[in-house]
Amino acid sequence: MIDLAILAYCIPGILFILALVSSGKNKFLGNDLVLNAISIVHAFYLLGLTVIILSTAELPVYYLNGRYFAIDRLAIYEILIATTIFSLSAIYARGYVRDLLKKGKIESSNTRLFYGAFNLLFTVIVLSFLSNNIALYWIFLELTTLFSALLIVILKAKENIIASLKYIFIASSAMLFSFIGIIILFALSRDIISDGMLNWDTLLAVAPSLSGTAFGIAFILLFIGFGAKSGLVPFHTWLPTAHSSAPSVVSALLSGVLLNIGIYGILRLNSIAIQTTVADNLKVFLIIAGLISIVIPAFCLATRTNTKKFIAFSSIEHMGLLVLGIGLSSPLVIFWVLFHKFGHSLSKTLLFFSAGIFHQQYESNKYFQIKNAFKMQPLASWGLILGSLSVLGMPLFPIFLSKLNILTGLADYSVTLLIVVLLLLFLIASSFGYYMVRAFNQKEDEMQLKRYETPASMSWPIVLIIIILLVLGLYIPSGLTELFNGIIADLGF
Amino acid sequence: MNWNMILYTVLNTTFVFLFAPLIVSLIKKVKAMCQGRRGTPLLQTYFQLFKLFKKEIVYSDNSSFIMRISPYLNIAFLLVASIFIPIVFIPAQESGFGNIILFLYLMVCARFFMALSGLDAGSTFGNMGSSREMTIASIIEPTTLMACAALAFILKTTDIPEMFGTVLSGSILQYPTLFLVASSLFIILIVETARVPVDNPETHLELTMVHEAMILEQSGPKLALMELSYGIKQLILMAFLINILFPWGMATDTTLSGILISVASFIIKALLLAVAMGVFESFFAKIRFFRLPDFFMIAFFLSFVTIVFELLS
Amino acid sequence: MIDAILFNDIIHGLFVLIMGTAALIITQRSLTSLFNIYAAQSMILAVMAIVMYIEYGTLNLLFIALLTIIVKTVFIPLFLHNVLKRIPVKRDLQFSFLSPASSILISAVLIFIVYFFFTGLAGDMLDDRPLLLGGVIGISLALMGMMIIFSRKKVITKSIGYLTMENGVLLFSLFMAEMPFIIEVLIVIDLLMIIVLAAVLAFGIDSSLEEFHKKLNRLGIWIED
Amino acid sequence: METLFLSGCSLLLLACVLPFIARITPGKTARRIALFVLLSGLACITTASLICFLSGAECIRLLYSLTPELVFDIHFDSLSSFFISLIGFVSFCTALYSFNYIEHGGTEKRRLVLTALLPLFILSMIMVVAADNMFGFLFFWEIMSISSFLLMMYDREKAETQKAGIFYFVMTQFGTLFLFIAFLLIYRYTNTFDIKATDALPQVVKSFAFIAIFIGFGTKAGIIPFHKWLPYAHSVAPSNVSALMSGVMLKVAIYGLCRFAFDVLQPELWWGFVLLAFGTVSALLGVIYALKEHDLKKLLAYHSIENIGIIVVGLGLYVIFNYYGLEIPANLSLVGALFHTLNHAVFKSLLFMTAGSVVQATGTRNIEKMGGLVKKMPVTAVLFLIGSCAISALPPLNGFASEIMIFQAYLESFELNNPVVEIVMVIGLAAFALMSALAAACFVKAFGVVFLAKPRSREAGKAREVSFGMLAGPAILALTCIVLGVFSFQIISGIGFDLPVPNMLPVSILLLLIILIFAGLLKLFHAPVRISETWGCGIAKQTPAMEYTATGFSEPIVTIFRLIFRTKKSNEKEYFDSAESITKRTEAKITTFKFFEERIYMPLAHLFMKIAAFISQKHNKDLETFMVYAFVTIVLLLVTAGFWL
Repeated sequence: MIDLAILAYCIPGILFILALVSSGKNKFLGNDLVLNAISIVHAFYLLGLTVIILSTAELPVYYLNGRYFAIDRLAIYEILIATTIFSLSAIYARGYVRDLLKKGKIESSNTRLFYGAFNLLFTVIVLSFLSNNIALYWIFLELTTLFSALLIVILKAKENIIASLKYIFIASSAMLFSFIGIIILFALSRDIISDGMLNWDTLLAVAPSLSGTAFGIAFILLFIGFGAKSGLVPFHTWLPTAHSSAPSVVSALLSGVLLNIGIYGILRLNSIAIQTTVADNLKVFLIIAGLISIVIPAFCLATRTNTKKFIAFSSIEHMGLLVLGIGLSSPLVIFWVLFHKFGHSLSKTLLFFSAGIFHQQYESNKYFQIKNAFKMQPLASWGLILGSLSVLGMPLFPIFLSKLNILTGLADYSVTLLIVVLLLLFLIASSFGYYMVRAFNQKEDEMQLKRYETPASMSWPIVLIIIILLVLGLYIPSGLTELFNGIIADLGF
Repeated sequence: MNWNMILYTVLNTTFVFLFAPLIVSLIKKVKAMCQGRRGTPLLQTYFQLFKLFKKEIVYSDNSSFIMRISPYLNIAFLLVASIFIPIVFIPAQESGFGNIILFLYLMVCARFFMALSGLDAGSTFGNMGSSREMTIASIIEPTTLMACAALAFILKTTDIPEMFGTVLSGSILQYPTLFLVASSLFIILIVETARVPVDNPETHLELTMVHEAMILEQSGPKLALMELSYGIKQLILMAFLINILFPWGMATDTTLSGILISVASFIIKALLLAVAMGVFESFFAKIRFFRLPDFFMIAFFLSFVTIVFELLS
Repeated sequence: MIDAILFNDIIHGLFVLIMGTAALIITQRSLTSLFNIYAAQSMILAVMAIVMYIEYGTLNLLFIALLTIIVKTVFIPLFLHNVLKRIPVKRDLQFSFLSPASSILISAVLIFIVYFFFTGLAGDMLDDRPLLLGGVIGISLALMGMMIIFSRKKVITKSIGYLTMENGVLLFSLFMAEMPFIIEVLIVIDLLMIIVLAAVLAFGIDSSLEEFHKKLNRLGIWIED
Repeated sequence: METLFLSGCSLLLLACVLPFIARITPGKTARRIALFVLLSGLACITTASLICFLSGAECIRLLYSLTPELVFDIHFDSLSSFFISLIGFVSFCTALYSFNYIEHGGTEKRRLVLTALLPLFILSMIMVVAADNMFGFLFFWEIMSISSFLLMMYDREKAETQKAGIFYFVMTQFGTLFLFIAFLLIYRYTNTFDIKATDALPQVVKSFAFIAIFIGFGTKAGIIPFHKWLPYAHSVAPSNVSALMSGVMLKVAIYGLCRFAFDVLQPELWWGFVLLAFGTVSALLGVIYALKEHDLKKLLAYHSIENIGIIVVGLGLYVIFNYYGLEIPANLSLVGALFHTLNHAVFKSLLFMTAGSVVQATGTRNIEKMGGLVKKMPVTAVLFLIGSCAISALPPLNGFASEIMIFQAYLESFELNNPVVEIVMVIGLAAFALMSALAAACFVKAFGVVFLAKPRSREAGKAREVSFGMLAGPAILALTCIVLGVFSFQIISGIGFDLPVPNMLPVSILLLLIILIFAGLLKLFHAPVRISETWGCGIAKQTPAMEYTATGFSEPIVTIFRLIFRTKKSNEKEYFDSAESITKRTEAKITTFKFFEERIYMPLAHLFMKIAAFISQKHNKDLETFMVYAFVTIVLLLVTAGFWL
């Protein structure tokens, strides 16, 4: 079965698109609920598939001589995160998109576009993880920009177009520099393997014999693109706008899944980098890059007034922390970086889902519009609060564990840096407190607001995420530990 | 508690209880004579107390149980405090009575409840008295503690009977710095007993008064208890000063003659001190309330200098 | 197989032409001519690929040249012209941050910087390759494309900037290491999709909102309900 | 023992979730059940820890591993079992008090949340103390911070609460920041999270770690200058929560300080002076600020700062004496500090709870609007009085019992033989005495103005005595105040310390005896009693307006300490005409200058906000600008890469 896994992953998405395109004016396939049901099935099918592969298959598995596709432990783990978030988003989208349609924020003619892009994005993301070839990975990464830009632009507002354009231009231009990096890498590999190879696993294997300087340059060029995709400063500028103007379900995907792909690339690259002669330089480079990405949000969050932008800036910070952790590249830290990814994705999804409900209720993302929050939307309020606590790395949530351990790694590396990072984290936490205290405590005459009845499909994912987070914060399954250790062994940290 | 201790407690308390009113009248008498008056008879305070015990008690309708219990508490705290200052003889060690801090705080207790009773009736006089009493108490406290610390530094103990014993067994010339502390203690004595230049115990309606204002609402036997406790406080503080500087004549064992000698010598010394206090008072005018801290600073400085001397020698 | 010196001369000539087209793109205000210049630039690249095919005989180069001609000199310019017909914008007059003159000046500086940067790389791996200049021009072209993106206001012009960047990358890959053909094809497809999307979004920016979603449909990217 | 402790913990956890899963209407029943479960859980835990403490054996050890490196290690030694007993006991009384207290104010839902968070808060405090490694410590520490924050935000619509909330949250994070620094520093050198004595740290690092620990725990404990959150947070929180925060949570910080500064790192002499200096300043400024305060709960909060100062002074003295090898004074100060920790927990929670009853009965926290409550709420008044006496260090109550140990330690400094240190000690002693006397003055004011004389407002006139439940909890604590005081000598020697402290039992017996004698005498005389008006120099009728206000009462002291109470005068005028000749409205204000807030906290916050605004503004740009950012970065990266690699 595992031999067909790659097909099993991409066929449903392709079939779905074909059906959409060919169905023409078919009313049945134009119904948002039907489209949503298909999306849910799709997402859960992939989730199930991932879980089965994870629990049964002997990894890694290579396809087509390993030249283009492969499934290894890191990839399957990333896919697990992605499919989980997608499954939750698909459920959430049911109520959310319906309400957007009702309010006329999305034209009914664009429902197909939305779900089409949704499922295509899903497939492309999975494929990007499955790519064993850096160039292929690059292409899928580019495609994710494309489809997510489409999802952003689905709302009828000029700011969405602007946000989308910012996203496309910044990310794609940066990605072109990545491609230059890929070309250099390819040229480099030709010195070792006559044909030239861009496979992750081959490169990892031949890493010690790669020319250091040239690899360093390739690394930095690749980092530009991957960094832009994962919202690292100073390529992060697209991120707050895109996250805040996109429909919340899309914001959740952007933050929870898309940012991870860039980080995934950086992690893979770093696993090669640590074996080269420029390892120390690149380590410093990554740590500085991560640090900068923590500095900027730390100083930006306090003055934000838009909830979703606020959350978006927090994503930048977490990406910074992850890159910092990757830069430290000790096995322990990498272990917790991997764990952090899951925690972060879930927390961000939780936050954006809750923010989405708030947006439906108050027709605004501004904090000062939030009135009688606990009375109007108790679940979303707790979602936002618990989500905030979670991203701040408070205990009972998994990020506490990962944050603490990444920081221990940092303490081993440099005490000064540790203090700086802790100070920044303090500023971030303070900003969160400042924002949430102001947001949740405003009262107004109750008559003026009509309560938005949250559909079950929007509230259940929130409850589910909270439960998963709490469980992960208190219990780490041994399977996960083994998986992580396997990944670390695979990557040679 | 052994018999020795019980004997000591009973004798000491009774002595203090009986002797205190006499000192009150004596100082009044000395002051009157300094002012060229004849003054009241020496037993006047006893007559007054006796009279008060026979009168009815009038409570304000605003007042509460604080008013009713504070006289008892006052006298109880001060009588217990008096046990800490041996007069009749120096009791055996490990009595549980004698810690200088506990002694000071027992007096704080009495003051605390007196101030509360001043507030109880809601009378402006009482309120003002309490407010000022607590202010003065607060700013004299560091001075008092400093004096105690000085004593502890000089005599290497924090137990009052032990202090007396040390001075008694040695010679005052061994501890020259004691005179410095003693002057500081004298100022404290003036402040604690609400005398000129800090307070004027004679008047009742002058706006500067402190102590008398607080007990303004007390009447009858309750007032008598308050007055009596005032006398006791004055006596034990005087005894403290006297026995630190001139403990000679005090008995260290429980023979009848020893006790008689120590009581007699104490009475003489106390009379002399009372006269000195009366004369001292007559030389001074009352200081403005907010100038008091400066006055206290003198005492503070003296104690501090004592400690510095003690440390450097 | 042609003479090495001749080959070098041809390549150098083509480089000059590419830089010239790049300069034109930076300064040109008429959108139509922008598209044409872009087509010309892509054509030069294709020629360069053919020349290199003749020199090295790698079949891949030929395919690349073909692909470039079909997509970049024919399809994309046509598509852009088509788009231009439907939006009210004809000329892009605004410049932000940089005037055309300063852009050109900065480009010159950039070439130096990139050259400098490249010598580090050259020491390592380009010793057997004579065409260091190709890489330098490639990256410079990419940076110049980026300059176009931020110095021009209209989305359509920005797309040209992006396309120029991509040409730079193609140039770079020609001289460093040709990618497997399948990758090249995928990249071109990706490029196409991005351009289409950008163009569509340009509609949105330049037209009213209600029209925008209708235009999305009219363009035939997805089926009308 | 483990079973007892574990079952206690599970009962607490059950109490956390009960209000939500038990959908009983009315919610009152659910809350009652939850609180009852909480009570029984606390009883279990307190018993277990008390047995541990008294037996002196290390009797509880539980492990739960998340990963091989991250382990929750629950371990009781004598220090932790002492603190757990303290937490358990005080929480027990608070929970008892909560039965009736939480039924007032707030909405039904909010009460349920309060009931659910209360056990979580208590449990987290217990676990912080029980945790035997830094990971567990931080884990529960953060839960403690967050749950107390959520509890504090009970009345969250009020602007005051929001301000307090922001202050509290930020300061909590500030403290945690330093704890992280300290712990990770220790981790860096020992490579383990275990809390155990370590020599591995270089001297400089050790000092640095100490400073971080001191700031971290000092912030939580409210040591000046890190105290500003405390009066805000304690005053707006529900009174049972303030009782827990002030009575218990601050003690957890003290525990941390003892554990990490003394147990893990080996103290140096200068640490003692740091502790002594900050402790003295906190104690003194705390009480001076309290004198000026007219918000009953803020007043108590400032007294918490004072008492924490006392405890820290004790710890500082311990370090100094220990350094010089003087065993008796060192033990005196350490035991004194720990004993005061217990005593403060007892009387401060007592005071907060009774204050809560008063606030509930009168509907205001402003003491200028109270008065005369002794007749409306006699039991509460007596309980508050006992608390006041205890906190003013009046013998024979418990506050005195511990303060005298510190006094005694101070006085024993004549054994030091180091003039410089001794002079420092003497100055500290003077400050300590001043603080102690001012505390008494402050509580005369507090009790007098709140409970005595005539009611100063209509609400105070209509106040009623609170129900039995709200008296029982404080009553137990009041009794404890007395017992801990009277039997202090016996308790201290009972746990194995032979220290020169006075035996308070005979003193108390004599006191009682004398009171009885005099009361008996007066009974015997049958003095006639008459009730009359207060004498007022012949005025027709006395009104509350004639009474001294709290401001009036503390005015002399404020005048004497005018250097500390600086005032700020502002004068705003509005005019009808442009020539500014006809005044429309004038507003003149004299406010106390809040030194720490206006000179330290707010300027820092403003600076941060300024930078934030600047950087944020850089993000509100168009695509072109963003591309320039990217462009410049890429060029810079290329240059760097060329040079660097």
